[in-house]
Amino acid sequence: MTIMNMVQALNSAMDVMLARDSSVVVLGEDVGYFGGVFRVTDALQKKYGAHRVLDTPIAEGGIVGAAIGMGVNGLRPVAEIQFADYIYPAYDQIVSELARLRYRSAAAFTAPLTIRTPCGGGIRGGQTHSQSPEGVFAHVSGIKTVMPSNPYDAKGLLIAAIEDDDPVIFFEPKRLYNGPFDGDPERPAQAWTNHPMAEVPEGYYRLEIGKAAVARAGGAVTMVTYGTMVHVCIAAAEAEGIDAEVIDIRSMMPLDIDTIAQSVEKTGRCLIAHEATRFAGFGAELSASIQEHCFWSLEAPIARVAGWDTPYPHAFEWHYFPGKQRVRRSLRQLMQIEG
Amino acid sequence: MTIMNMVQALNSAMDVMLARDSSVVVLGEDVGYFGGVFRVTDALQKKYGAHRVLDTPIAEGGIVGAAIGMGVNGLRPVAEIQFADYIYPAYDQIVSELARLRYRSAAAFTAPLTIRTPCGGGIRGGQTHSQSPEGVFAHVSGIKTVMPSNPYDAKGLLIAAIEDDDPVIFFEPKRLYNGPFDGDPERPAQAWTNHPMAEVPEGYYRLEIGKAAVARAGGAVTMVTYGTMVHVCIAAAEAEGIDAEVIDIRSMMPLDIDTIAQSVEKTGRCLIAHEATRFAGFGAELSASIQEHCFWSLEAPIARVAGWDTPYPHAFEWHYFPGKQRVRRSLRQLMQIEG
Amino acid sequence: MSEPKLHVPAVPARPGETPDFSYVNLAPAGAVMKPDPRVPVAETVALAESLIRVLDEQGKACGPWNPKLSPDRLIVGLREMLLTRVFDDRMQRTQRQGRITFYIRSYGEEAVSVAAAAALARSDMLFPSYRNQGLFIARGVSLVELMCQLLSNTRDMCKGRQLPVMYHAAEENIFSLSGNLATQFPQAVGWSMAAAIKGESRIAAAWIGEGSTAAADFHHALTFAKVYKAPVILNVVNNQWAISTFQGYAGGEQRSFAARGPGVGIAGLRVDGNDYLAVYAATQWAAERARCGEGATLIELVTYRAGAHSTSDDPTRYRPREEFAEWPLGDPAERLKQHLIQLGAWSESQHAALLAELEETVATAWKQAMAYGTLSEGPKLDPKLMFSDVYKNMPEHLRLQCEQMEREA
Amino acid sequence: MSEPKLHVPAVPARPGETPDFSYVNLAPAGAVMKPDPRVPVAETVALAESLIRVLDEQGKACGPWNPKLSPDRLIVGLREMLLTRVFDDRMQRTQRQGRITFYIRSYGEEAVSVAAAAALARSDMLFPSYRNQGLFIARGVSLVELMCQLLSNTRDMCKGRQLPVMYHAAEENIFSLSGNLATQFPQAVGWSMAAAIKGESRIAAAWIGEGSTAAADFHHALTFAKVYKAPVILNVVNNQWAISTFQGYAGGEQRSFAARGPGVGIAGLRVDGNDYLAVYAATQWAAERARCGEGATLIELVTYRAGAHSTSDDPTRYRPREEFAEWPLGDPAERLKQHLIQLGAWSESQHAALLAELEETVATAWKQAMAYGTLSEGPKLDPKLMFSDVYKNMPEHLRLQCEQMEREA
Ligand SMILES: Cc1ncc(C[n+]2csc(CCOP(=O)(O)OP(=O)(O)O)c2C)c(N)n1
Ligand SMILES: Cc1ncc(C[n+]2csc(CCOP(=O)(O)OP(=O)(O)O)c2C)c(N)n1
Ligand SMILES: [Mg+2]
Ligand SMILES: [Mg+2]
Repeated sequence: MTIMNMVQALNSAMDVMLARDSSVVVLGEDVGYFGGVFRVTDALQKKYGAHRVLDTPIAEGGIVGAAIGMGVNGLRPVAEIQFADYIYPAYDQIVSELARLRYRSAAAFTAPLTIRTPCGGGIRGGQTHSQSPEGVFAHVSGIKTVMPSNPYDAKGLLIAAIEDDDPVIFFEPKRLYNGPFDGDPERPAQAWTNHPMAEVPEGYYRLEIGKAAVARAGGAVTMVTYGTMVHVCIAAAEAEGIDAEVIDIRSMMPLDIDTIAQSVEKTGRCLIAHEATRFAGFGAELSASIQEHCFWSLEAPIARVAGWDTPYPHAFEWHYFPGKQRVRRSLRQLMQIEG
Repeated sequence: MTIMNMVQALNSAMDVMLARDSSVVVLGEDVGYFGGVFRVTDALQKKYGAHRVLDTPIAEGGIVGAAIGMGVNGLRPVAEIQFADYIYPAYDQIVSELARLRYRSAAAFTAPLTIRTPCGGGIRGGQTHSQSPEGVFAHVSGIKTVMPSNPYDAKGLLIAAIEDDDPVIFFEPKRLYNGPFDGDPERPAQAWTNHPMAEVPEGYYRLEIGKAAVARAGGAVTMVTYGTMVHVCIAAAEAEGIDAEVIDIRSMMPLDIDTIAQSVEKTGRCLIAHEATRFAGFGAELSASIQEHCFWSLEAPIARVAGWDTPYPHAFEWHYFPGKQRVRRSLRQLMQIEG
Repeated sequence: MSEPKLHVPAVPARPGETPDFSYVNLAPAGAVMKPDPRVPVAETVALAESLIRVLDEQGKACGPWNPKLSPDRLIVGLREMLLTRVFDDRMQRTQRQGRITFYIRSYGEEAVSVAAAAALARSDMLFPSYRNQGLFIARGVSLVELMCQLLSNTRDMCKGRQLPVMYHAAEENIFSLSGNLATQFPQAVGWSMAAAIKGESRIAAAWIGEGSTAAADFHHALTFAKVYKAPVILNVVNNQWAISTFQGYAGGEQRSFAARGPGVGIAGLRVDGNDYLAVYAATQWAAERARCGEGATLIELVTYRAGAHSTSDDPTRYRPREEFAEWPLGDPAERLKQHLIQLGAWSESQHAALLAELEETVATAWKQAMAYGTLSEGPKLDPKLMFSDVYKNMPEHLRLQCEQMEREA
Repeated sequence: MSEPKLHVPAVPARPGETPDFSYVNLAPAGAVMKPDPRVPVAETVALAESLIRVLDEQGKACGPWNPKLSPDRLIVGLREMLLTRVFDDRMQRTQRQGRITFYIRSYGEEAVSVAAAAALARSDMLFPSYRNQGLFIARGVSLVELMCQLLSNTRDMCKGRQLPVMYHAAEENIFSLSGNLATQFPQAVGWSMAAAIKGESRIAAAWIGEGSTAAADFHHALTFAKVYKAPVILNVVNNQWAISTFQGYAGGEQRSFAARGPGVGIAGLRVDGNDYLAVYAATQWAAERARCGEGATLIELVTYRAGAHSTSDDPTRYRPREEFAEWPLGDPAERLKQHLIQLGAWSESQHAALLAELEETVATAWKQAMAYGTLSEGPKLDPKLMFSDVYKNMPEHLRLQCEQMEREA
């Protein structure tokens, strides 16, 4: 076990897989010689060569299109999209091709891609470096969508994604790259150093995609969340002194509704939190599903805390971000409702 | 008043606007000389010339990108995307540019585009000519999303969309182009001829975008839906003899939650229906919002009827389509739950 | 407002007008030089603007691009073109009769697929468009198999999920067709990059229509092919029309599509697409170039879409009926036939006999295919197939949806 | 597996290695002919491959592309270049001090923007990239206004919504910057199509980096520009690098970017981007071509990104420190200065005085801008601005969210 931050854990996952499986290739803008603008692919080209760790032209649609062809020809490409905000030029290749290939060809052809991309705000990136577009991928059948919240999960899930024969869109909350973040921008930035989930095995291990984690056990209310908001929810619950169970779903699709429903049936209350804009975001699916599964147990309406329905503004980042205060307030309101 | 089918009503809306406003231009693949593969732009080029009704190259991203520039330069472009399944290559220009331009420039620049596109199944189009992607647009702040269910609304809403200074994605359920469809594929195809909403004024009128319509009044249950499913829901309610109120939301964003909530508060039960895949579809937002607004009135869990979470298969079109039988069954189950 | 001056591409003739193909830049057969396949890109500039032709007006093969194929090989080529055509005609009729829901013919463009398939190795991977049925036929995919796809019946290779004509043939190294234009172009490039990464000498070839060159994926393919010198052949089938839209709307006015190749730094060839020998030779040249590490070639195949876009289309609404008769590059099957006759290796009566045999072959196959069911008459595919292959293993929510469907059936 | 043979573009020099610009195809100043702006595209092929230069090594202007500008005009140009540079340097320092969150300099590329702005009409619409601050400066947008955007303060033209440098200037006809690369390219084409539809003689000009030519929108722009002969100038600023990625990864190996123009059928010019006179002349030529209905021109401006990509970047990780010193096209400001001195219209002391004056101007503006607040110190923008301009009228759900935010504040 070593202490790794999320960047190191992700790097280690690719390192392990490049070494184990000669069909794994890594590609993307600036990922090769330079090691990526967030350094997630640092040193991999040097170690595995320019034919396995490829710098690419700046064409997200081309990266995914070419990677699909590579996947069809027996490789396991791990493509980086430099920012999730720049994944849209690849949306057609992802939705119309990657997600459909197995189905339309009755499994005669498949492309086991992993598409990694940093998402989320909290780094003053403004409206084009802060988005969380998981919702517009979760709706697309044929792909899986994953978002880890800590180094241990990040490595185990990325290895699982690379080994998965289905395509996986792997969202990396960039605010967590260097440390956990409890949603309070006034506090000094934290490092992963003392976080239990930063103890990461150096070698190979994998986590099952589609299993939620109970990030904090509790009995009074269920908080369903993922990514950066896992830390914010825990911090909010603790600040409020509320015995909340925080569930880190880790993947949107497959969704581990059983773990969620069990908790909500136990607590009778539920708060959903994500950073993406609220309207028609993934929280809507969570809310709808939970309501369908746990209607008779609910003692209060399911609450959603999310980014406002605006672009992510540079100057008002902390007004936009659903931070500790906003979650606390919502949690308090939820607990005050008489069931 | 004339009897128009939906194709004629949409054509008439563009005709009226091309005549009234010299800044209106129409563009898209095959829309000019030929009048569009569904003939929605028939005869417009002949009437208004090749500089106002433009055939374009086959590049959806280019069509939207160029149309944004036209909009910035004072025109009101109405762009056709030949099938909603082919809108994804334009996703980046829509999400990153069209939806953000006003915001990012603090209204110094705007582009009042209307993007029309036929959606939905029921015409044996298979997995690439049948999709309903409204969900992945409704999530994007900065654009409006509309889907009419009949000729009268189609014309009034399309005129409103063209006049709207915000960008509007205008989905046209292609199964309704020539007639209403109650979801029973065994019955002979219907024409619009005797439908009250096929009486359409020849001249200018507009409907407000963001107001739901009560397509059928009732007191026992609220069915919230849009597009083709409006007709299916009415037919299902009638076949079951249930006093259902059917609400045609007509636009996803803005969403007329007040009209919906009023109805659900009255009936205590709610069924949501759409043709798009269920998981993280727009029905999830409807369910989540309704639950937030009407929790204390709900006597049973909100039900969702939708396309399965698979691509839209050619051979199993009628197994996929959430037709009359599936809606009836779900409605029956909903009514049987003791509140 | 003053007079608008936006340029809109001229369409040579609309219904009722006289066909006019003066815009097509022609060259006599044999006129174009044939450089070594290893030449620098710049030396292909002229080839991308001229027109590589082998068969002259009299059906004689001439010039340096003559691939000098044996008459036996040519007869196989003729047979494959005609089989494609007979198959197309028959399928079109079945569509009119309501047996299949949709069909797309390749009438007039058969050489483009059939000759290319002949020039490539069986292990090379093909990424077709919906108008390349000739590739499937030339690679020997059984007609029954193709027909079962068209019928969405119990033997449908796509298990009922795809529109007719959206075939694939993994064993014959032909990729799965997509309804979305041009998406296969960067995929083919990526496939060929993987071959190079693995150190294999297999190459890829892809086809799109000239209208589809406007799509983003055309650009992605060219860029990636150029940057990595990918061993791929990128074919643009310029059949003059994209549904109702004339090739000028894809940028074809006064500019060849092949010129896009040298424009980005890959080799370009403009080829008479209705000349079996020229298509064969150009493909062979490009394949050799790719295999020896010199990278991609963009081949424009100049041809004419003799039929409607698809069974949903009526071309008399937007172009003169007589266009195909006036098309300066003729009919590919007719031209190869004349060549064989001129060589003394073929006769009208052999031709007639062949056609009769092919009609029979297709009819027999059709009977067999129909026995496996049609979309409306049993035996039918199990609708539960709708839920498999979305993922490798069916996720829980799909299993539940599948159960729900069964309960409700 | 045998030896992999995928080609990957060669990068001339990495840190620790000797800079090597032998790959840059040079041409002596004055060597390239200047045709009439109405020539057919084919006659620009040579121009797209050569290098249009006016200023020679001695700072003399020569050849047919010499725009023969008055010394006064040139001094204005020099001033604008230097102001851009002084502004950039100062803003970079403020970023290092934490006053602004992010900055992008145009160091070494100032001529590209400033000379183009000079050659265009004020009514022409400009679609910049993030490295074209020179356009704003040349069009006279006040430094204070630009600084307030960088500070996201109470006078921020973007109302706090955009990252620093994402300016716009509607009154000065400069479009709003986007973080997404290349998206402005088809928009500029569409804007110019609208001008043509309306019968106006205004044209549009757009800029992207060479790395961004790989983006789909580059292709969309070229296709639409070609098809409709759009009155637009499409500029590709080839500064050799895209963050850490060398221009070869965008397809620049042994092929100019300007050649993409003739490749698709629009005019192409390859221009010394560090030569104020050449950039001016090329822009003027392309503008004339556009205005007389001959359509678009693709201009490649060959230059060098002398600084880091942005304040988030450290170029010493991926390229030799000494590259700029070895760059064969020198420094644009230095070269114009030498030319003016050589003309007898300028002196070292005037130059020093000008620099001092510009430092002063920038410092004064900065003080003024700071008075309107910074991101961290008041006065501050009202966070409620977050909710306006998403739509023209605030929809109900945003009104409620805005209220909620206020309640919780
Ligand atoms: C992305 C996308 N946009 C639009 C369509 C609709 N469409 C189908 S075929 C076609 C015309 C294609 O023309 P071309 O590429 O020239 O091929 P051809 O049909 O002539 O073989 C169009 C516009 C589509 N299938 N995909
Ligand atoms: C669509 C998209 N993909 C990726 C990025 C991230 N990115 C920002 S700048 C840049 C490099 C651009 O290089 P170039 O076009 O050469 O312009 P230069 O910075 O050299 O002026 C990249 C990859 C982006 N902004 N947008
Ligand atoms: Mg075509
Ligand atoms: Mg650059």
